[in-house]
Amino acid sequence: MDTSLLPILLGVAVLLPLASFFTLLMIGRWLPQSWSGYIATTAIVTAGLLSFWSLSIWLFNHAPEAGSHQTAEHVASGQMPSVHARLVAQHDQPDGPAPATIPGQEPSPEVASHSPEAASHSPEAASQSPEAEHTSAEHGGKKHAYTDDYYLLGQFGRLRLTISYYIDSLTLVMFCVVSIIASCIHFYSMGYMHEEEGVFTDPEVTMKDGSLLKRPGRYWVFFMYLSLFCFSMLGLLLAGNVAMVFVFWELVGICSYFLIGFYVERKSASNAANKAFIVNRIGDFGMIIGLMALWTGLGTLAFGDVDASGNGTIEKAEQGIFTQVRSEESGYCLATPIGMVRQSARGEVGKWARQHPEAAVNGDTAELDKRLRQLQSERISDGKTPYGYWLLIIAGVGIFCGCVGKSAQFPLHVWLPDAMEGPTPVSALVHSATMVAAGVYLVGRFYPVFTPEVLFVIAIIGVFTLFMAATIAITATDIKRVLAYSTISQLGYMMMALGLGGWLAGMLHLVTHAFFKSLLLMCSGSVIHAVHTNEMPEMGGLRKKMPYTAYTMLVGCLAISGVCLPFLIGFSGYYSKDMILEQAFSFRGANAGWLGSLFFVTATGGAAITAFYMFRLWFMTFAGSPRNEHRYSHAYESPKTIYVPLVILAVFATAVAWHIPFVSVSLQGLLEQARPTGTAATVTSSMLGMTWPNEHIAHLDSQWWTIKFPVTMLATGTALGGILLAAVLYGFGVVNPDDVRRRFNLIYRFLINKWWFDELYDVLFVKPLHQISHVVSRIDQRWIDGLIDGLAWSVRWFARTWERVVDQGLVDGVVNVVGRWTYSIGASLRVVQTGSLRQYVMFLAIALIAIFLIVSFFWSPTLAF
Amino acid sequence: MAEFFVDRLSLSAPVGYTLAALIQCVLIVALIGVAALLFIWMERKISGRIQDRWGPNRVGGKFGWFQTLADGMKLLTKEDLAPKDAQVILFRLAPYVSFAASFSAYLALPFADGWVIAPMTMGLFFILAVLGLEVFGVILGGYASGSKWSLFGAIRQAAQVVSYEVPLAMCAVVPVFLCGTMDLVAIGEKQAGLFTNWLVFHDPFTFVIFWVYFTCTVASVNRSPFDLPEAESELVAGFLTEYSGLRWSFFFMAEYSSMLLVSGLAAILFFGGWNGPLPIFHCIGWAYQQSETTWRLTGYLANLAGCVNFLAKAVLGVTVMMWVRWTLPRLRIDQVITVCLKYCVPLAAICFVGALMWQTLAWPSPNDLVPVTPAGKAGVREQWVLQQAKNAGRENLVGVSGPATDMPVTDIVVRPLEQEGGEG
Amino acid sequence: MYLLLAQITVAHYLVVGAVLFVTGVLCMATKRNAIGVLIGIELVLNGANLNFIAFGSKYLRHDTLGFDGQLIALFVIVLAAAEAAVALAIALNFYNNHTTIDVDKAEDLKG
Amino acid sequence: MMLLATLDWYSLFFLLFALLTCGFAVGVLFSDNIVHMAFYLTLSLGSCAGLFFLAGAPFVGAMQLMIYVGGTVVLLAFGVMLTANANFSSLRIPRGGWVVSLIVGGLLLVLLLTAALRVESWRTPRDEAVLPLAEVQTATVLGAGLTGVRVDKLHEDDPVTRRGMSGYLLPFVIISVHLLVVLVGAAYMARTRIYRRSASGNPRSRTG
Repeated sequence: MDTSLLPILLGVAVLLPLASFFTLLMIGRWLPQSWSGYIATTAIVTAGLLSFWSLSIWLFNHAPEAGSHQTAEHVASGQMPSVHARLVAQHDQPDGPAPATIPGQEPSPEVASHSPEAASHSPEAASQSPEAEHTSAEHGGKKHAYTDDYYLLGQFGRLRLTISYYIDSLTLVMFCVVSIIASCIHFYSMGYMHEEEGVFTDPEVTMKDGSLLKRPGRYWVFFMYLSLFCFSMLGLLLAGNVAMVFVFWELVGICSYFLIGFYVERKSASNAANKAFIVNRIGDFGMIIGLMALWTGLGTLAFGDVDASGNGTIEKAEQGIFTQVRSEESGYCLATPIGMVRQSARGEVGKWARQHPEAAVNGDTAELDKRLRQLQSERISDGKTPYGYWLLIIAGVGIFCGCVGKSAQFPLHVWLPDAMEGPTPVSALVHSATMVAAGVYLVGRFYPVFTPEVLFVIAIIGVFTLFMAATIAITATDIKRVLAYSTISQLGYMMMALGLGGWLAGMLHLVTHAFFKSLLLMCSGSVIHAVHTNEMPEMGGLRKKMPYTAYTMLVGCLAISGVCLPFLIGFSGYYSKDMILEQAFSFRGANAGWLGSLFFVTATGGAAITAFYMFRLWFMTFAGSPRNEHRYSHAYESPKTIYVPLVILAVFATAVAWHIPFVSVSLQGLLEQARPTGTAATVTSSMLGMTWPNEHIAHLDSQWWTIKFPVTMLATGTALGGILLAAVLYGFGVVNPDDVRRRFNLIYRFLINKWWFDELYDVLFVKPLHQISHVVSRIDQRWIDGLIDGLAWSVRWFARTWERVVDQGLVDGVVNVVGRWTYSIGASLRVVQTGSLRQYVMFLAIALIAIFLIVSFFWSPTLAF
Repeated sequence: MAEFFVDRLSLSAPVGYTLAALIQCVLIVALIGVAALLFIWMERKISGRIQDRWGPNRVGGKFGWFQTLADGMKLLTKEDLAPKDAQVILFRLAPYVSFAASFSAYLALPFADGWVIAPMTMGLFFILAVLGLEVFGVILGGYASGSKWSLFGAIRQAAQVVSYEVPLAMCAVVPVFLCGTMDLVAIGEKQAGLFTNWLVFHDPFTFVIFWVYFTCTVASVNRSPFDLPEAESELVAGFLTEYSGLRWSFFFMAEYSSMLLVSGLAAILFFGGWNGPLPIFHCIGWAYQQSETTWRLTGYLANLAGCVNFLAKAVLGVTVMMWVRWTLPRLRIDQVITVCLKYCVPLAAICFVGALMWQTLAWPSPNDLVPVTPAGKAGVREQWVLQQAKNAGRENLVGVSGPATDMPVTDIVVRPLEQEGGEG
Repeated sequence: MYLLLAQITVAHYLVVGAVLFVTGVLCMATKRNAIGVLIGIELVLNGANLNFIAFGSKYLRHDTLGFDGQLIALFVIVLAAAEAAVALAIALNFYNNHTTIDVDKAEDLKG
Repeated sequence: MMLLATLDWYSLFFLLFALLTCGFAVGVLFSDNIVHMAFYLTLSLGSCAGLFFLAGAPFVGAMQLMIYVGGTVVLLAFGVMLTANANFSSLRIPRGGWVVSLIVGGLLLVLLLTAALRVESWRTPRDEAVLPLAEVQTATVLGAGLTGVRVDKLHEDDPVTRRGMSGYLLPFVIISVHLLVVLVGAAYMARTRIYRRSASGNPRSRTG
């Protein structure tokens, strides 16, 4: 069980779906339809097994040690390990070896006030150098991430394009999550897509003659795309450099395009696919800008330090992004990398080059770097933004732009609800494990690069998204759209958590959400499969007909609502949501004022709304009496291939965040291992005048009464309140929902029209674009075409004249003369060509004799005689 | 034999050689003649037994011994006719061409260790080449007969033989490279020892390739089920239609002698030649050792036994051919060509590569299980490169990884020659 | 009788080769049958082959071509076989098109 | 007896084979019947193979027998049989052609014989006794030569020659591919569809 196996295992796990994709691409058309399902499923299940194998290897080598989150919660305060304290204390030291290299970072009184216990532990911690702290933070000196190149594609100057990997516990957890969910979805799809196996009649597409469209089933195409999707996502997780990330990022995008537009004959589906793709392109444009900013400033694409020389020493040029941004000498605090500084302080560089021409010629930049550092610290002490800091912000915001697109954050969230046009398994995959998860994952991955200002942007976007989407979900009646908006809202939660400094909270929610959201979507798929409609008002009472679906979905609803026995046990959502709320609360404590409170208040309200609309969904679908008898009578429990994955996912949705008793292994502990070095620290932005509290603060035992207890109680209360409200309105019919709707008609209109986002975009972007295009097209037709026609006419005139004079007169004359000569010569020579073989042989023999005689007599007589 | 006359009896060289040639000619003609008589009788008896009847049982006592002789008398007394349209010279010449080709192939066929008329380093190649000439007689005869049946038969014969020469040669090459020589005596010598040392048991591929070889030889000597050129039910008698009497019997002699020849060749290439399944004569020390040239009585006796052994194997092969003839139906001409091009050639090619691989990778053969064998493993013992290097005084040209005496070619590594530049 | 007693040299072989060569050339020149022409070519090639063998034989000279002669002869034989196959295919095609095999009739491309 | 004792057997066989070779070659030349020509050619080539044996090239000789006599001539016979129609006699060339051909041929022969006999070293025999035939071992050397290893040149001082630069691997491979292509091509040509002018005057009618 060597960790050197990891890249091989995971590499194979990534390639298996690709192999399946190629197999289906090449021969899928001719295989029996059911085989394609088996091939793809085998590939992803095997990938899943390999992922678990890798995870076990990881656990074997990196047992989560005391000091990570869950132990901090449960260990008595007297035995509390000093990691938290040290982490806090280290940034409390104004005169440490690396003083305040973060721009504007000053010793923050809030931090001190939040950690009195930490202060009591600080004497021994203070004496430790950052290196010592670092090694202990890196879990007993073991590497917390493995990164290397599989293959060097090419080296172009400084640019090294490689196929590389970056493996830490986050990668492994995500691998397992993606492969479990994808495996379940593959199984599910084998049942769900069985109509595609023969000739498929599309009920939503009517031909010109009024009949329904009939086409050959695309069962194998579906599985082919699924495989490619899994490959892209797994590749994105494994990617060890930015270039690979971008490639897989786009692959994920194109796969979602294919799958959303799977029913390509439906106008709505192809529109939705286009929409998803175009909206994502907008985000990706920002991402390219961010990546280019990173590349310009850092000169490398790799995440971690790649040992390019292969001899164990890390060359300076090959320091990864993370190392450069949070270098060892800056105490793993975010510091503007020297490359970015040099990039933006061009005036200073030029001045230096004029002063030191010989060093500039030799490319000896050590001196220059020293000078730049000096300048930077001068600017910091002046309270100015240091050189290159804006470049860092641009990089962060740019990358986040990509994530906004992929993770459907405001303002690019509009594609996700429409993406429900794809088959339900695809929705489940897109919403839980692959597409949208990619955005959050990337934010988590690039977390060390984000400056506080970027984090603020992320938090604002996240909080707005979570609220907006949650409100829209209240009124939606399409079962899948409710879930779509729920997804957007939950993604908003994650983004907000990340933006508020809750890295672990965000990542944990990503994982738990993946499970319960895939569960919910697949349950809804099962319902749709049974009743053949998406509209909840036509359902009701299905609990009796399809118990498996109903109760697994109930589990999903409970999980997403974060239902729990407070402090004892709960569904997975409880842990992650609580952690997010705690961080928000902690943030509120660190930042006074409405902005500080906004996040917590909105998030808590969002939690209530979430609980409400989820149970609204469940009650409308499963409880009460059937509203449409026809559909009810035709409903039936889905086949085993559909509900068995549901049960599996329900188990995961319940228990994935539990702390396994007697073993120090838990999801939180695992994820904590992957925390980027130096991010568990309190940071302050002077630009915004805000403080981001250390995530560990929220979980200190000392803060139990001030943070943990109130937040948990409040969250539980809001969740129960939401559930209760849903029960009152839809479950027991105490209050008629229609009355409520009439009373709040304006808000209802606002919400049912999804905040008029689509219309807004239409007015803001689409309509003006059409106008501009119209004008441009007129200019094109009138002026440019006229000009070109005129040019063409004059060229034609010139060509005609030229042809008459030069071509016909001069050139043709010469060619004709030559041709005539050739003809006459050929005509006189044709006599020789008698066509008689025997004559030719005689010619040959005579020529031989003649040559011999001529040579011997006239040239060199000694040759012959 | 010539050496015997010249050295022992001190005859002058020309006389000795002439005498030896005469004696050998007589021996071979006698052998073929007697063999043909025997085989025709055998054919009749075997066909009879297969068809559930007695076969010849009147002439010459209980077993019909004299049936063939009686037939021979009949053939001799038949009128020697040539059709009006025939090209008389070629028509009369053709049987002799066939017969001579088949006959001269015996030049290189060893009957025992060293008992070969003309010891040749490329005996196998010679036999294959000369055997290929036999078809020429058939073609000539078929063409010169001036009969369309004969012409068809001749064309079929030509197509068939030319096709089957390809897989035949591919099969015959396998023992050649396994032993590293085309000298049939050497090939036979190298299979001395237990029967496990016979090349047919060397590896699975040689086992398969023997059957391919057998099929091809059956086809190349026009035996049923490949007897298209003389298919009596469709072509009257094929190229034999216009022949009668002695000339007809010459063709038949050629056929039977070819059968014996290819069976003998099979025995040498695959079944250990004159070596019995148990190396009795090697154990008691009678048999000639490798490269031993002196004449001794015990060696002579061992060779005599080997000769009997060899003939028994060859006759067994002929018997199998007869058995096949009277068992299987005749193929169509397209089937004949299909069998050759679609089955025999690919199979031979695969087995060729397979056997080559087996030898090169030194995978085990049954003979490795035998604890002690007098002649050792039948392997590549050709050390030409080594010997030449030694002769040239450049032993270090060739890297030797092991004792230089008995070493497979695969272990020879010819190193780049610049490295020993100081020596030149 | 002189020839019988003399030792054979390269020149003897060369004479035989020359005869074969000239016969082949004449065969090509005098046969109207395409296959006759082909036979002439075979004779010419054989004459050349004989020369190569003679120059490579160590019985005849000290200073020989060595095995190069034999190797070249092998190549010639193989190429001749290939050439014969192609030429025969051409001849058969010609016969199929013109119902004759007379090379004098093959003058479709006459100038 | 005297004659027998002094007789050089090598010379005797050489003369025998040379006479056969030349005689049958002339037979080919003067024969009108194409089948006879093929038959004579066989005998001539067979005798020539005998000359090869005599010259210490038994492998080439056997190759000659196998390929020429066993293959090419059978092929020729095929051609003869497939293209045979009754009146070969009409394919005679005029007497004038014969005369010219013989004159030119005679000149050529004179030329070649002159060239062959002019060089002194070609006429001087090897001084040692003729090596016994049994010692001749050529197949391995030729095979090694074809695969690029010149075991017969190991004694040479020039390293380029020794290293096998003088081997024939590349020509061997080229010729193998060539042979394959030729066989495929020949098979293809022999069975291409043929357009024959039909009696109805439609030149494009397909007769297969």
